[in-house]
Amino acid sequence: MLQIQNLSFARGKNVLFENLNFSMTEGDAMRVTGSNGSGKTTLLRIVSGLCRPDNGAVVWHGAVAQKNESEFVRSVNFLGHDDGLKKQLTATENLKLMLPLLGASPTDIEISAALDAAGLEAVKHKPVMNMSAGQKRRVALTRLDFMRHRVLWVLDEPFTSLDVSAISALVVKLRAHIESGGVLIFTTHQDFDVVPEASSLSLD
Amino acid sequence: MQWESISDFFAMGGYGLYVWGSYSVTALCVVIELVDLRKNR
Amino acid sequence: MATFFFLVAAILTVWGLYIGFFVAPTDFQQGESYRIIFIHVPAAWMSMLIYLVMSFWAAIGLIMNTRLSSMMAHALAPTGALMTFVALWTGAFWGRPTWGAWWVWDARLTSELILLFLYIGYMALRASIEDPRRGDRASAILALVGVVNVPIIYFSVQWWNTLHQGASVSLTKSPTMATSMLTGMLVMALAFWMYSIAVSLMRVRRIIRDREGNATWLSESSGVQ
Amino acid sequence: MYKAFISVLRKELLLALRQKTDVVTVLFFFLIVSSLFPFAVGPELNTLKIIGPGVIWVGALLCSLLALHRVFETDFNDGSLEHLVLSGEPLTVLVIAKISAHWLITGLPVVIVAPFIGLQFGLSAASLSLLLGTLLLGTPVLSLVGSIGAALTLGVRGGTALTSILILPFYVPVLIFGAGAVVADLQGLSIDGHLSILTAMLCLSVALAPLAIASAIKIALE
Repeated sequence: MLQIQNLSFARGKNVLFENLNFSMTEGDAMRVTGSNGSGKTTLLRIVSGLCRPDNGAVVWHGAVAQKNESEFVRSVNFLGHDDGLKKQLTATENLKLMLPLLGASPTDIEISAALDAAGLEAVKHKPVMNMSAGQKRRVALTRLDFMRHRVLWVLDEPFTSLDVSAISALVVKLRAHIESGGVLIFTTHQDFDVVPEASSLSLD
Repeated sequence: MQWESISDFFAMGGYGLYVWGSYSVTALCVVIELVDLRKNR
Repeated sequence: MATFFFLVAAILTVWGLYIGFFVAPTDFQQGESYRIIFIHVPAAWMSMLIYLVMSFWAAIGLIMNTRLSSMMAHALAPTGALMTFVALWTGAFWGRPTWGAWWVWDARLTSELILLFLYIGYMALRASIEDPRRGDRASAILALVGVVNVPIIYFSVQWWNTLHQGASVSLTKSPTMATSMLTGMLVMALAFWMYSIAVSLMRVRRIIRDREGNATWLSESSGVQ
Repeated sequence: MYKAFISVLRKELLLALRQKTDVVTVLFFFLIVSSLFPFAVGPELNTLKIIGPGVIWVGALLCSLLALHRVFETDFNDGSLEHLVLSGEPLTVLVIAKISAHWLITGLPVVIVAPFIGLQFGLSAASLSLLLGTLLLGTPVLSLVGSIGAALTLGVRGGTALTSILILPFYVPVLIFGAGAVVADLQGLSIDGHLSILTAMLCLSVALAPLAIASAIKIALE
C-alpha cells in the first residue's frame, strides 16, 4: 500500500537519512524514533507529501505520490506539532471551518459531541486563546474522529502535553484506526510504548 | 588617428569628465567584482 | 575554463576600445561624448540578457529540481546587477552633456532602474533565506515572476514616458551609426558577454564548494582544483 | 472544492470580525498618509488637484503593502496553512479564496474611503468616481501581486521590509495606469486605454499570481 523507496534528504551539508526503504500495508503502525534534529519531522512531512525528498520516492498504491499529488494528499491525515487553531475563534468554530477543508463536513451536533467526548464541553464555546496547551492539543486531536476517509495517518508528536486520560483516549482512537485497515506513522517522546503493536524505525 | 596628443585624448573634446567618469567607474566595478571573487576562491 | 573566457574578454575589450577611441570618427552632433555608448549599450544589453539567462536557469532548477542550475542562477545575479548599475551610471553620465541633466525619466533608463530593483530584490531574497534549497526555489519563483513582468514594466514605462514628455531623444535614435561605431559597440558587447560568463563560472564554482563541500559528485567534476 | 473555498472565505471574514484592529489600522494609515501631503506641498488647491490622484494611489499601494503580512503569516505561524495544502483541493483556488478575503478586509475599505480623502485634494466628483473605478480595478492586482511577495518571504526574518523590496517593481505598472488614468482625465485625454490595460492586468494577475503563490507556499512549508 505504502512503499518508501531509497529516500534520502540532506539539510545543507548534514545528511538526515539516506536510502531509506520500508513498506506498510493495511493495519500497520510504525513509530519513528530518533534524537532531536535526527529528521523525524522531515521524514513525516515527506511521507505526507508536504516536503519533496532529495531523491527516492513515496509510492502509494503503486503510483509515485508526487505524480498524482492531489489523489495521494487526499488520503493522508497529517497532524503537525502546531495545533493549527485560530486563537480568536472558539473550538467549535475552529473545527467547523477546518474540517470542510480536509474533506469532512460534520454537523454542529457531531462536532460538539466529539468535543464533549474529549472532555472539552466546558470550554468548547470559549476562544481557544485562553485554553491550556493540553486542551488545545485535544481540540486538534478531535479532528481525528472525522478523518476516517483518510487512510494514511501521519501524526507528529500527537501525545505532547496530554494528560494520562487523554493519552489513553488517543491510544483507543489510534487502535481503532489500525483495526479498521488504516495505516499509522507517528513519533512520540513518551518513554513507555503507547502502541505496543507498532513497529519501530530509528533515525539515529 | 583622431588625437594629436595625449592631453587631447584625455580632454576628449571637452567631454573628458563624462567619458572618463563612466569608463573609470565601469573599470572600478569590474575590479571590485574580480577582487571579491579572488578573495575567497 | 573561466580563464579561457577571461582571456577572450580581455582581447575583445582591447580591440573594442581601440576601435571606439581610435577608429570611430568624432560625432558631428554630440562630439566626443557619444563614445560612452561603447560601454553603455553593451552593459544595458547584458543586464537584460543576464536576467533572462538567470530566469532560464532558475526555471530549470525549479522544475527539474537540479541544484546546479539554481546555483548557476544564483551566480549570475551579482554580475547582472553590476551590468545594470554600469548601464545606469554611464546613462546618467551620457545624459548630462546631451540632455543637460544627470537623470532623465527616459523610458529605457527608467526600466533599467526597475530592472536594478528586480536584481536587488532577487539577491535580497536569496540572502535572507538560510536554507539553500528553499533559497534556490523561492528566488527562482521571484525571477520567473520578474521575467513575466519585465515586458509589462517596459511598455507601461514607455507609455507613461510618451504620455508625459513626448518622445525625447532616446539613446539609439542617436545619429546614424557609422560602421566603425557599430562594430566597436558589437565587439564591446561580445567582450562584456565573455566577461559575464567568466565571472559567473568562477562564482558558481565557489558556490558549489561552499554548499556541497562533501558531496561525492563534486570531487569528480572539479578534480582539477 | 466549492465547500473548501467557502470555508476558507468564511474563516477569514470571521477572523477579521473578531479582530477589527487590522482593518482599522490600515484605514487610519491611509488617512494619515494622504493628509500629510497638503502640509508638505502647501494648501492651495490647484497644486493639490494635480498631485491628488497620485497621492491617493500611492497611499492605497502602501496600505496594501502594510496589510500583506496578514495574508499568510498568521496561518504559517499557527500551522493552519498546512491545511490548505493537505486538503487535496487545488491550492490555487484556495489561495484565491484567501486573497479575495484579504482584499475584502483591507483593500475594499481603502477603496471606499479614497473618494472622501480625494475631497481634501479638491478633486471634482467626476474624477473622484474615476479614482474609485481605477482603485476598484487596481487594488485587487496589488493584493494578488503583493501576496506573491508575502508567500515568498514566509518565515523569513525581516519579512515585511523584504516583501516590499521584492514587490514594489511589480507595482509600478499598476501605479502608472491607475493614477495616470485620473490625471489623463483631468487633462481631458481619453482614458479607455488606461482602464482596459488595468482590467487586462487584473485578469493576468488573477490567472498567474495564484500559481506563483501556490508553489511559494509549498516551498515555505517544506
